[in-house]
Amino acid sequence: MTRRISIDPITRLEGHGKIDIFLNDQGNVDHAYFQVPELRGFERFAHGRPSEDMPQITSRICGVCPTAHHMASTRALDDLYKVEPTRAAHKVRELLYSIFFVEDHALHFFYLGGPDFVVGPTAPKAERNILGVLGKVGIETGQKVIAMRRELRELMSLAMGKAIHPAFGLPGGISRAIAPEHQKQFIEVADRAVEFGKFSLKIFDDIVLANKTYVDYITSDAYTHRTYYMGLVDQNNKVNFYDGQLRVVSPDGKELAKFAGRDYLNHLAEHVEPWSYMKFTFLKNVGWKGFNDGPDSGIVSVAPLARLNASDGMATPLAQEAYDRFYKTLGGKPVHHTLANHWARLIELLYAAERMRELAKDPDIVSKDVRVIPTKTPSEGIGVVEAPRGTLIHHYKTDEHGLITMANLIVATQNNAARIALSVDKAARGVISQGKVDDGVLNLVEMAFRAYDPCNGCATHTLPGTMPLLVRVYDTEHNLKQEIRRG
Amino acid sequence: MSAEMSTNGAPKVGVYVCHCGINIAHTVDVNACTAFAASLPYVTVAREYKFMCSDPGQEIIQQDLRDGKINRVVVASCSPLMHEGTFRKATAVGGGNAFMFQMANIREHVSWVTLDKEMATDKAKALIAAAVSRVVHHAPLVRNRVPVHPDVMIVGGGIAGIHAALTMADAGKKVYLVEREPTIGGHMAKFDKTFPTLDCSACILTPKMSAVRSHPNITLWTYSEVAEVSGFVGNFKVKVRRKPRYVKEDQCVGCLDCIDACIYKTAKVPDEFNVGLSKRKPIYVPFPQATPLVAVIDPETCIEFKTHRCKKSCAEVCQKDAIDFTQTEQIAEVEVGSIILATGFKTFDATRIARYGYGKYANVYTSLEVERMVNAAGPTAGEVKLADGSKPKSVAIVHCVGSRDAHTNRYCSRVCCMYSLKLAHLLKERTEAEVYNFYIDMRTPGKGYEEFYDRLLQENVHFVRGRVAEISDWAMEKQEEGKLTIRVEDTLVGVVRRIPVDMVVLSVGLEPQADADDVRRKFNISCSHEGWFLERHPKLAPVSTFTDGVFLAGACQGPKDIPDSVAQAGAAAAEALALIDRGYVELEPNTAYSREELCSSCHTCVALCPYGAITFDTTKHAAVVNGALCKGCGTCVASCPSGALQQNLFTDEQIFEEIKGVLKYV
Amino acid sequence: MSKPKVAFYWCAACGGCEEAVVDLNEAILGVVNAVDIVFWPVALDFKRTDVEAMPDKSIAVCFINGAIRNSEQFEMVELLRRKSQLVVAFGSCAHLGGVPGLGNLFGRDALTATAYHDVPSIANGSNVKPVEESKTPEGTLSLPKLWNTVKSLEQTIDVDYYLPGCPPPVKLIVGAVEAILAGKLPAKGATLAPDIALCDECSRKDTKPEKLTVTKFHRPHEIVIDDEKCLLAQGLLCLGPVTRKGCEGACTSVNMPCTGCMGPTSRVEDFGAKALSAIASIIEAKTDDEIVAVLDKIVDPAGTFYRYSLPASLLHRRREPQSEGVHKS
Amino acid sequence: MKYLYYPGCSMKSTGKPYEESMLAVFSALNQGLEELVDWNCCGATAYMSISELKAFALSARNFALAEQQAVNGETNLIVPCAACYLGLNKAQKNLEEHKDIRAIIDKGLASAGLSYTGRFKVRHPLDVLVNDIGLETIQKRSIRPLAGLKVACYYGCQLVRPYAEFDDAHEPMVMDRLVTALGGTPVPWPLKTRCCGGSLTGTIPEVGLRLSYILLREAQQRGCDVIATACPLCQFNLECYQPKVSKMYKERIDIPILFFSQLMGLAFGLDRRPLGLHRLFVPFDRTFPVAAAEGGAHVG
Amino acid sequence: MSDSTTPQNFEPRIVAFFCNWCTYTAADLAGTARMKYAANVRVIRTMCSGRFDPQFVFAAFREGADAVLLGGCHPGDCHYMEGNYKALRRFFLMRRFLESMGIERDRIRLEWIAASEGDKVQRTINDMTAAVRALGPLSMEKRALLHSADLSAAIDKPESRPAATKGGAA
Repeated sequence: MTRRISIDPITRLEGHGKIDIFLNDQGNVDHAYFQVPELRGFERFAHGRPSEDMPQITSRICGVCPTAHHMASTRALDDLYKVEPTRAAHKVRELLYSIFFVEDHALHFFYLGGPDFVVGPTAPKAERNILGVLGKVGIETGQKVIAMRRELRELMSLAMGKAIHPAFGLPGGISRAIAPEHQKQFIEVADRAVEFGKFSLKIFDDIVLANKTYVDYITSDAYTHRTYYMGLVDQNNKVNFYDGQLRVVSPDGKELAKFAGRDYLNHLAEHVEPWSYMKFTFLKNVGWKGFNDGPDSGIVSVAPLARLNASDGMATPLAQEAYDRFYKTLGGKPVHHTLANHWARLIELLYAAERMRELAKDPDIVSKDVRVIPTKTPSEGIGVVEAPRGTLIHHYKTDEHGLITMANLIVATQNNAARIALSVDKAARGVISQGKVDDGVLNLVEMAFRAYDPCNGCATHTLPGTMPLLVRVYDTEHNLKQEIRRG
Repeated sequence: MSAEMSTNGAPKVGVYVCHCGINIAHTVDVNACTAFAASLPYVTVAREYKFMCSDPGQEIIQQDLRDGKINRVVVASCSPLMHEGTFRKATAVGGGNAFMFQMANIREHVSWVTLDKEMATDKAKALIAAAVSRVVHHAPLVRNRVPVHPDVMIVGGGIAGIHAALTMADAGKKVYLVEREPTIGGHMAKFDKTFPTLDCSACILTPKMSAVRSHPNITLWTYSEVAEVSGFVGNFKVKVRRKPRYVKEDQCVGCLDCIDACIYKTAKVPDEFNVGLSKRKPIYVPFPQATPLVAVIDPETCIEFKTHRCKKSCAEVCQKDAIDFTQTEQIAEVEVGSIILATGFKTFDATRIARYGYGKYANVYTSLEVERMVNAAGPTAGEVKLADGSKPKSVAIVHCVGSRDAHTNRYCSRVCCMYSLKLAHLLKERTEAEVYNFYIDMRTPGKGYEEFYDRLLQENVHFVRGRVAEISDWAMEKQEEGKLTIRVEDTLVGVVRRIPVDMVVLSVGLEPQADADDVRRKFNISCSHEGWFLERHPKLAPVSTFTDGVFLAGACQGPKDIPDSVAQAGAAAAEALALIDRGYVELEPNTAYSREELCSSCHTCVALCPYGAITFDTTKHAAVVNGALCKGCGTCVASCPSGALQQNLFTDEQIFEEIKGVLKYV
Repeated sequence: MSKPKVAFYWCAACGGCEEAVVDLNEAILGVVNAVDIVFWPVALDFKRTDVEAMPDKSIAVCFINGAIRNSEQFEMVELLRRKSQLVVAFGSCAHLGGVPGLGNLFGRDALTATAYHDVPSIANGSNVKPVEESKTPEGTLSLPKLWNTVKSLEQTIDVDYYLPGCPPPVKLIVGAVEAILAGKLPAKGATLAPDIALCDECSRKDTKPEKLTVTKFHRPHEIVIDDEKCLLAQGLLCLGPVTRKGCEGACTSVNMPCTGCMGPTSRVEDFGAKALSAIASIIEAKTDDEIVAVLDKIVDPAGTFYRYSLPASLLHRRREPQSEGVHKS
Repeated sequence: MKYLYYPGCSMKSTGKPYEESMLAVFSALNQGLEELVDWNCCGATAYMSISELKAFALSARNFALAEQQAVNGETNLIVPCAACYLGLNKAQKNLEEHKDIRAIIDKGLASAGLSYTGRFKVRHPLDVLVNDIGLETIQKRSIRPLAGLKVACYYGCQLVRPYAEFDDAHEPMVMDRLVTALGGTPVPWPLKTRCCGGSLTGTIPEVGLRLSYILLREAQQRGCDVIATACPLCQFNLECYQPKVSKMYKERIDIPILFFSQLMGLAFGLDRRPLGLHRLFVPFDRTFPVAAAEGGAHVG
Repeated sequence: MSDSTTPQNFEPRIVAFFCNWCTYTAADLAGTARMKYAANVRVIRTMCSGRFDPQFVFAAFREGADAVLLGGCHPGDCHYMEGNYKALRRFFLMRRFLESMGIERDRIRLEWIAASEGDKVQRTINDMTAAVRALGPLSMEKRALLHSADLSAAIDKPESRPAATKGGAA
């Protein structure tokens, strides 16, 4: 006779994800399911739309990382019309993409994911939010964070029209050049961003790495999965968000494959379960072996940790330093500790800031030459970028007028979905025995996937962000025995 | 004040369902409709009555208004095009605002077109419901008045145009008479006699023609055509294209020396006025009594225009130096308040009926040709001759050529029977030939017409009842040889007859002018199927058109004989005079208006207005509508992307409500 | 006196509306101090049972974003309606159905078929589809019922005010919040944004020709776009004339035509129909062939004119094939 | 354009020379005619007067066969015999306008595994020659113009009415124009569509012969060298009864009656035999010289 | 319920928008001439076809019309010069949109009918009524738009509409 524990955010807010944990008669975990309960169906209602509208339509998949979708889509259009953007356009796009990364990673660390560490996992729930962060790090730091974010988003609006749901992407370039008089602003903000990156890492050092309990969390087995890792790398196998090839490394760190995004279908496939609207990406050539890790299971992981694991380093000096330190501290590549994502994220933030600074100073970014008018007849295009939460693939087919006839969207969180499920299951097993369930369960289980910064908005076109939790424990007669909320 | 009273308080709608005798009542269940109306929101009074348009009918409405029972009126009866005016007036007289009224057309659109009573009643209910839910959203409006320009333009210088012109001019109005040909006179000028009185056509026409010429109030523009018409009732702007005649009208005295002097010693060009039966020179006057009596040069045939090497003897001989080869087309523009169209007709082209052999057999003529032939001033000086110059011993007159015929024109041309009788008489008189009339029916309604028919019977003219099958030159019997044989079924006797004759006259019907369609577009009026100009109402407004201020006279509206044309010309003149003497016209208030503070300056509307009534005001940053220029089509309103433009009487709200109402209940 | 209680909630949306609130930046601190946020899933930590426990109408104002496309969203907004004095539909999706509303061109089955079967990367031989009830070895798992038709908020509950935009411009959010705090709200049903079309605040306004006509439409990727000139005058299908202002021409500022996320003015019933009417009216063509030729360059009328408003439009959704017994008498 | 060819019974019997000459002429114009396989009676003759439905069924079968045979997208069925031309057109009209008739016929055809869509258009050779091939081509091909030949163009009563759309019902001109193109002179005569006597010559001779006489005499009086016709029955009536007519009206009637296609053949310089000229009862042995002009180039 | 969808006794409700000068006048003429035609069309008059706003058409569908007929003056005959051209342009775009919304072509028609063409009014209305009767009801009105009470029930199956069979009750 099975008992069920339902960790069901839907009782609190709908559309994020939900977890059902089944216990056996001994009260030990039989299986834990991570479910995502909604679908908006972009892949279908894209049909018939003009391809040039896709960057704006698909950005509506996620308002947290709209720029990622906008960019992946725009890249897909370049490929669809077989046009190479001008040098200037290419640089402006990457500049904005770097700005977006700084801003998004900051948002996650300070607003969403950070509180777990900054405020502390055991802090009272009322403080476990940005306001709590402000309390902990001091209001002026908090305002510094907010100010930084504001400045970055101002630049995004300036160049892309809107920070939320950008408009500027077109096949072969961007719709409008940056006015020369604005370059100064880009450079100034870039300098501050680099400082901000260092500062964030320092906070992580002081608050997390200096605290043994936290480090233990990070390295604890509950959060360790030996899966494959995937991420975009440049020609030197350095992490890149906007361009390059996809590289996959095995659980023991060996390169399994390196391929152009255009060939993704040879390497990636999606698995469907009847109990979740989420699709689970896996490596075709390894195969779907259920929710298990290890070299025989095709489960592949993306997002900051995965990107670092899949690369040979960072393309900018300061980030490279941090990169080396990261692996030194955590015992060499690859690192399998899910919670290490937080650290990896801040290393990427620093890289993005440095890249931003490089590009902001580049004279090309104010060049007027930002458009190539497509002349070829469209038929098929694929665009791949790294979203903050991992690899993002847009794949379109169109008729000769460029109207969409097929749209396939493989998004970051979906690439992580299987590993998230693993983490959930494992966390549950690690902390639940003889039906004993306490608050710890909730934090730990939640932290298991908050670390991925899972964006179910992206994944299912429902909602992004955090995963509040509630656990209900039923006895064998399905009477509610115990109810605990995260906190 | 009436406006206030009608808006005060909540809407109170009175619905009045009309039986129209049995016109409505025999297919629509009027009681049911009235009961239904009573059940509708805002309806405070619902009544039915035999004839709502009658005085007592209107009085019912006015009483309810006076009693304050209602402040909005719906009448379910005939078409608004019929009685909207009537009931708006009634509403106003009752103390309401004329525009707090809406009409439901349950006669033309329901009772007269529906067989099934049940469905007719349902449809009537739906239309009533629509009117009610619409009228609730009506607002009081006032009509704008615009002054009427006192001058008038008359297009077409035939008898109708001439009569209308003289009538208006004698009434002291300034008249512009525009005629396409070099002379006025039209078809009537070509006739020798007129039926049934047989008085000489020229004798009664030419005095009127010269009266036109000399009348101080008439500006006569011959050899001219209307090029463009703009504006609206009371304020038309007309552009007239004046073709060059290469003879100065103000100089030429009509001595005609130039014509004799022309280097063409003999005339070579087919004479239009004589429908090709004679020849003219490149410089000519159409006929001796032409008005104005001014020569005209036809550049198509004049040597000077062809070669530029003519010695221009015509110019040399003219003491007035009236000849001017350099003349060019002129555009004259005038403003008038009303327009009378009297553009007349053309005769049916007989070659279209091949089996009658016109154009194939030399001795088959059209009636118009014979009119000229029997005319003393015509090509043969009134002598009736065959192609070989001999006198015909037998003549066949074939009626209904191009009339009452599914293959050509279904309608009766109204004048053929009578002119055929006239020609029969004249031919008999001039040739003593046997004259046969082949007719389908004799149609002689009109004063003295039937009597004239009797007279012809006395003159032993033969009448054979039957439509002629063919006219051919092959002989079956000896006596047919060398003759034209008429093959016809004599429907009175019931035998097919073959009648050989020397000469055939085809009584061709009347057709709209070839360019009638362009002309009516210029004046923005409609045409009937056949192409005749469409009157506003066949009975109640026979000389008006759907375009206010444009009136019809004569055969351009449909086949007419001279008396009818003249009578109608008088009527048209009277309508125009009434308009002028009132001095103003009241415009429908259904104009568009701009809520300027809501306009986003998107400029969508500006280009859409055909009357330039919308302009963009850069100081207000808004599109503004000039109410005086707006004609109320509502095109701009339908297009205004942010709903800043609206149209009185047709606001979005009113139409949406009408849609809801028409579907909500039935 | 106690601070007014405020709730934020999201349905079928992308989270951009939440981000837009975060974009209040420093101002958010002021807001947080002025009100008592009792429910805001993305940032704060209260749950549905807390809401259920509240007395009816105890929440002063509830901001709801996202379209309604499944049973749970519907239950939740009904609950919030009960508990709130004012409900504000926040952002395009709640206001008009939004981009997810384009799902109404297809319907649930088509959407799932594509997502879980048609797309090339799917390895789904046994054609598995997510279902409301699914058996697993350990027990039964359930998913919410996905509706066939996406709805705007006011099509499911009574809505007091609308805050348009995808996402709503920060200025308007601040304005709305201030209006609420100051108790200076317009009549119920009002849209909390200026009631004039975008051209009014467009930087390109004065470049419009007196008579605006279009002889040929272009798609943005087909031409080099002038930085100053009116986009419509350049032949780009800009919906600014139809769309409420308030965004200060965010998209047009980077040469991209307005796609209408702010929705229509209060005088317009159906955004798409009006857009269609205005655009078709200004083309210069007379014969059928000419007209068709010009209009054919508008390749996707439905997706273009109803990008954000299909559920709220008069026709609401694509008509489904009429099956037997669809029509009852 | 490719055409299917429906001969009908006469073309294989009394109208043999019509068929021979027509086929010869068309091939001379490089216009192949594919004969309809397994065609049957058009339904004119007795059927039409006894049971229209059966007549329509017969026609419908021919159309259905044509649609089956039309592998190269042919949509034109050439029908030289005036009676067949009328009959097939009439059937088609009725099938279009009367759903009930159509239903019965469809059923019937179906039982024979056939179907009728009505996509075939009935065309008379005159129509095709003048409107599709064109007089210019024909004139070019006429290497031996019928110089000085006075022709009475006789269309007969059935060809141009009521269904034909290619010419005027009362005053047809196509044959006249054709003859002109061939270099001959069409004589104006008013009897183009007057009855030749038709089958009356067999049943009520005195009436039938009188009708023929009128045509023949008038043509002769107008100095015609030949009457050209487009109908096998007319040709037969006008030609074969000339002796009888002469006797009856005590007036010598002797005028060759040719099919228009035979005249064409002569103008094209084809041999007489393939044109069936040897089959004439009233012989026509005039020959025409090759035109001096570029015409010669065409010989051989 | 199902038999009411059978062409025999399903009575479509068609809303017509006619311009005042040509088509409405023609409809009056048809009346004066006592030409009988199907009672399924209900006419709303505007001054010019240029006033036809696609919103009106959609609203009619939404309120329960099974089809919409638009009538204006022939090209070149517009009483206001060019209103009918505007109508034509909107019509073409509107029809393409309606097709993408799954609404059959026959449910929306634009006819040029001159003031003298009463017979064309008769013909057009009879044709269209027959065509729409064959298509069956549109059932687009307020479908799935009901509020909470009915919502769960209304989600997937289209709601019913007031009886529109012969002699349908008021």
